[in-house]
Amino acid sequence: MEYFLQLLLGGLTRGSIYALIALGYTMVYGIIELINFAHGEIYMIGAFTALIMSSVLTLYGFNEVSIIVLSSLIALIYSSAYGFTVEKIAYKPLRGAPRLSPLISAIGMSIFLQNYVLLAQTSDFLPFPTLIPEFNFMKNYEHVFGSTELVIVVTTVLVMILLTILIKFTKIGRAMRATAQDKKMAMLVGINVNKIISVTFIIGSVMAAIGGILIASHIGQINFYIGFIAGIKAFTAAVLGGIGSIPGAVLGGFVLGWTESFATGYVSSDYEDVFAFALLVLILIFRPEGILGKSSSQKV
Amino acid sequence: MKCMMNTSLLTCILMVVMTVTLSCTKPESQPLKVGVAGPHSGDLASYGLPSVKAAELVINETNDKGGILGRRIELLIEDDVCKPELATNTATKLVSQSVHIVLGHICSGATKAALGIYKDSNVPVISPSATNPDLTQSGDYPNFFRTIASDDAQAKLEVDFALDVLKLKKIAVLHDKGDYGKGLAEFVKGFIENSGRAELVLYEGITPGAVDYSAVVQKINLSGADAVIFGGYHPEASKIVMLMRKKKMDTIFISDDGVKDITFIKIAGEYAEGVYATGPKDVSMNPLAVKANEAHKKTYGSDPGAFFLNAYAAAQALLNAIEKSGSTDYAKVTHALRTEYVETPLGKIRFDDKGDAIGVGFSMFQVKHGRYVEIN
Amino acid sequence: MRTILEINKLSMDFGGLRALDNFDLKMNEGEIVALIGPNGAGKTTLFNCATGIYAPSGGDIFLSPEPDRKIRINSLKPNIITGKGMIRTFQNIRLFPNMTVLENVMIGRHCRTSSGILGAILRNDSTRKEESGIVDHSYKILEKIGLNHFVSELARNLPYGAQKKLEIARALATEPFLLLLDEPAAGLNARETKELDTLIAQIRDEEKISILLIEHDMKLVMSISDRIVVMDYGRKIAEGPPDEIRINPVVIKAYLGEEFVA
Amino acid sequence: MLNVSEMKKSLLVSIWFMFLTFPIMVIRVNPIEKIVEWRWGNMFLVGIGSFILSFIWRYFIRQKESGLKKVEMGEKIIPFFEKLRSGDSIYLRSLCMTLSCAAAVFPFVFSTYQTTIMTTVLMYVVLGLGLNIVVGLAGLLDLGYVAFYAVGAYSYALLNYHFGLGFWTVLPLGAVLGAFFGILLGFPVLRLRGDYLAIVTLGFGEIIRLVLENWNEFSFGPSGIANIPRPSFLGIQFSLQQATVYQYFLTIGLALCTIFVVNRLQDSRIGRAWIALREDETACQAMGVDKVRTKLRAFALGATWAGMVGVMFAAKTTFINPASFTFIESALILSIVVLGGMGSVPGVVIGACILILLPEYLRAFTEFRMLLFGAILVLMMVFRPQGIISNVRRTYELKGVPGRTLRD
Repeated sequence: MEYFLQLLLGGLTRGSIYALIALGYTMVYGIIELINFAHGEIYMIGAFTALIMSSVLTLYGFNEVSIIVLSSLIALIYSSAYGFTVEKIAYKPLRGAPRLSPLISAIGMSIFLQNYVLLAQTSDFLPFPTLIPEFNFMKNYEHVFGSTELVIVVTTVLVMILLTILIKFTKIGRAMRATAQDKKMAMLVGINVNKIISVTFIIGSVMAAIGGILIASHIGQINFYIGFIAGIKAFTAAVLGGIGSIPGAVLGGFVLGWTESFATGYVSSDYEDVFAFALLVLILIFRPEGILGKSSSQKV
Repeated sequence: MKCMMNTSLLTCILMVVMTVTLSCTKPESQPLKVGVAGPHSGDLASYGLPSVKAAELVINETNDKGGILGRRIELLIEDDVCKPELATNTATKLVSQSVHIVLGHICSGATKAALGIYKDSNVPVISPSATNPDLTQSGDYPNFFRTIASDDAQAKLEVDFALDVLKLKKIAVLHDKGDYGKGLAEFVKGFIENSGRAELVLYEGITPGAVDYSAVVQKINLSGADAVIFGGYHPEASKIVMLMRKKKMDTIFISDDGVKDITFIKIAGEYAEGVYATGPKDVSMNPLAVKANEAHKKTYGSDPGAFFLNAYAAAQALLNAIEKSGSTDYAKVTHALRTEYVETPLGKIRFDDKGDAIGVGFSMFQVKHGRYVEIN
Repeated sequence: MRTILEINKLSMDFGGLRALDNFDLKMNEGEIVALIGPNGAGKTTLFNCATGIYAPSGGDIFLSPEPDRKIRINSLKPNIITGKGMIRTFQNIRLFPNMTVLENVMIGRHCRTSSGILGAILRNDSTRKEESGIVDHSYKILEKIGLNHFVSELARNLPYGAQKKLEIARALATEPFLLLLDEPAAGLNARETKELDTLIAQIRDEEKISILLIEHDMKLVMSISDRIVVMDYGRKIAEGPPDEIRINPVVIKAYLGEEFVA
Repeated sequence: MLNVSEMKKSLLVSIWFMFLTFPIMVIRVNPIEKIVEWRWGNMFLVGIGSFILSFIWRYFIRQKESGLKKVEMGEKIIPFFEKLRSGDSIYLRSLCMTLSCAAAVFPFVFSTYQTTIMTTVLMYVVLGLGLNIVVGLAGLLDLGYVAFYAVGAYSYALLNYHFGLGFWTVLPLGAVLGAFFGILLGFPVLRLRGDYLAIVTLGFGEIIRLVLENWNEFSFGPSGIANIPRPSFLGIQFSLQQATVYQYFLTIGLALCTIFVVNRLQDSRIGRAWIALREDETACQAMGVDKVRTKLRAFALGATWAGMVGVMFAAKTTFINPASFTFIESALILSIVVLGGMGSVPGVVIGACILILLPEYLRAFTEFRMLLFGAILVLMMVFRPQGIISNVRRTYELKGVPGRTLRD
């Protein structure tokens, strides 16, 4: 039973990270129907910026709290700046182009950003400081579910709630929904579609950076390649949950995290990814729109 | 039809021209070409770039002294991204540039793919890091040498240590599904099962780069293993060790040369304490190793990376063999590699008939107070 | 006069919405029937059910390509139904925009031809013959419809009216005995509508193809149809020759509201 | 051009990029040694670079938007190939002659290395053309194409290892197995559309690779299979150089065969059905095209080529392991198709040349090669999203019909 619980909570932690990155995928996809392959790289850049900033601040003798706050904040700012710029360079000029073009552009962007960080920084793994403060939490069960894991899960849930509020109840959220439904109509009713798309990328990037910082401090090291694998997994999660749906992305993340966790725990970690992808294939075959996705009946 | 005629005529002429140019003997004063191949970009670049630096250091030093056999040495650096298909291109390119000897490749898979090409062109190859046993033991590649112990030797050392010294009864074996890690783990598994003295409670591969390993760590915990033997590299090793310690598990962690890297200790910090890893015998007292490390620091401003000393030794062995044999002739050079000892940062080495280095000792290390300490 | 299409108690639900409600319809050979009704009455849904794009929730659809043969086509795949000889056009033009006009029509020949992969690669005699047959047949249809000067133009570059015609040409290439037209006159100017009027009559008279059309242009409907079926809220509310329908109070009510009924 | 507002814009861009690249480009930390290195020079370079580049960028964007589309490539190549397509015999014959002569003498003029590279390019041409059937013609976004490639490679390696089957025996077998797996994948994903299809095919590709990696008893796991024999010719064993030349001609043969077949397919009844399916699935089905069969045919035919090239690949490298069949490989092949121009055969050929030769010749800038590769993909898509050569539809010979070559 304890073992089951451990796997369950472990899967939850892992799923939270997928969910945070998947939110970015799902939002971007919802608005411009693009698989933003460079999203994983934004996550990586977020983590890198946090690492660089915390190292610099440590060197200049800032105290622990201000290091955590400042470096996270700067990382969020920078990753959203990157998300914004990537959209302006690689996707905006491609509105209305054949469908696959932005996808190739995104793959190109992803390769570019990886190598940019590789060249400007290093190919080595770097130790990442513990930016998540550790505290006493269920002392006797720490081996099951530690404070770091708690922070990760709670942050994810909070972020999802905030995002849902933002999208459901604010003006900008309404504009986003309108743009997702019909860009032309949105433009006609006076929504600045370009601005909305930029905002979407910025919000998505912030999520990715939060995910990046959390996972990097959980795992304790990063290199330039972490974004790619996490990106693919997160995209899988987004599709699993129903792409375009915010709770779907979170649920998809959790389901994927659990699948991997239980596959490892009860079968073998050799086939962890096989299980993850097989689940995806099965879900899409029997429920092509994903778990929470809305089935779009085609208009004829 | 006319086109065909033209083509074949043209072909004939070109072939004649080619033969003439190719058969022109090159003057001896031409530089000696040393190829360095390995991953210099992509996710495995950090294993390939140190070798380039090692080669540069050794060759610059030799060139400063006036070269070898009166010839300067030229480096041909080629990237193979550790991919077999690119490695064959790399090898063909080097061969086309009539390279004399090659330092590389880094990954066993890429090395295997490239070796056939070098073999057909009579180019000796020394790898600082390709550990797959087949490379030497299959006898398929007489032109291959290496300055690193093969997987089975390392695996034997790990298992013997676990069984004889630590007297463990339950062992979990993990690997990173890679060429190196899984190859090693397979041997470890085989040795444990053959010994009959310990129980293999878990044998699994983990996915490198995955965001979390807690499930597999829980599984180790559940299996009740006394120790984990891990085949793979330090990034995954440090993640697993850190997770195990955070989960308050004191399972012994034994790993390989890929983990016996100072970066492992730097990243895992306090959690690294007590971890065992096999590696080349402690050479930190070896004046040549000290010199090589210092030269790296002076030239590149940082500590050397993975397989630096192996590559350094390989470069020295190559140059030594050419110098001692007095030529670049394939037979003479390989003979010299097999017979002539050379002083390297790894000790005094030569190669056996199969191509494995003699004199590169392997021993077990343990992390104590933030340092790898050799266990005797 | 034999029945070629028989729809019995057809129902279609979308979630809670009932788009078709026990709808009955019969079509006779050589007839032109118009289907009219306010927006959202379920006309296009009927087409979609009949041509296999939607699977109806209840009821039956029978098609009778020749005497003494009656096939139940509920939930058959669209391509099978086309193969049986019923074809439709689309309300919002659905051509293949990046194919030439000729190629668009040639797609219509797909279900009447059979050469496979090997034939395509080897391009043997029978394939070549079939190919040239497809080209010739398609070109003849374009000539008849009056699009022959556009053959090599990409479909997306055609003017709107020509695109509408091309849809009909493409449908005709499948050699149907029953043609369903979904608002063929929508967006056409008076002259084009006039041409369409002639064209529809021509298709019926020369090709012996029966036609069921959805249309809002009452002038067109009244002039060409033999019979009019009026739909509202997924049900049939009236049926009869044009002159009867014109004065039917139920129809006027459905269209114009209560107060206009005299 | 160089007025104040333009300068101001560029200045803003340059400031933005200096800000953007600040942490990554300027600061380098070594958290292990606790050293922070400040590289202010980089900031200066980024500033200058982005200032200049922003002018060029805006210039090209304006060019593109003003509808002139005077991107050099397009202007030169399209009319040329149109002439080819419309069967202008002088162009066609002279081009074919030059190309075939060049191809025939290539291995004798250039080094073995160049020949190997050309062989690689040709293999990617075939892969690109195969994927072109699925993506370019049928419009099914397949991100797991490399799986079929792996199937081909492993079928040669394993059949040779276990049963000693030769290259020529396995080549058709590889094709059949490729097609079989194509159908196997095709069946479950038929219902999916667009991006769902993309992610499932991606998953399928990964599953194949992971199985090869983990199932040691079957595939020898990550250590791969070595000593795969090169293709023989009537039992003659070649030297490395001869084998390279031989393989080069084999690959040319395969590539020509592929071009021939793909050309014929796309101008056939089936090819038209694929394109129609891509253009409008619903309408296509309503016009009597069997969607399931058409899609399966596309998957199977696409996979067939991948299977054959897989066999060739295994014979060329003589060693294979799962590391050669990663997602990036699929992305590369897809990029070839899209870069060249979807659905266009000459486009795919040129796309393969660029994407394979570029990184190979950019070796001089080893470190920057992947960076440039990424950048080129983005720039290419931004400035010419329809690919280098946009697909031109075939026009048909019609007896006595004037003006039959009207086109946009």
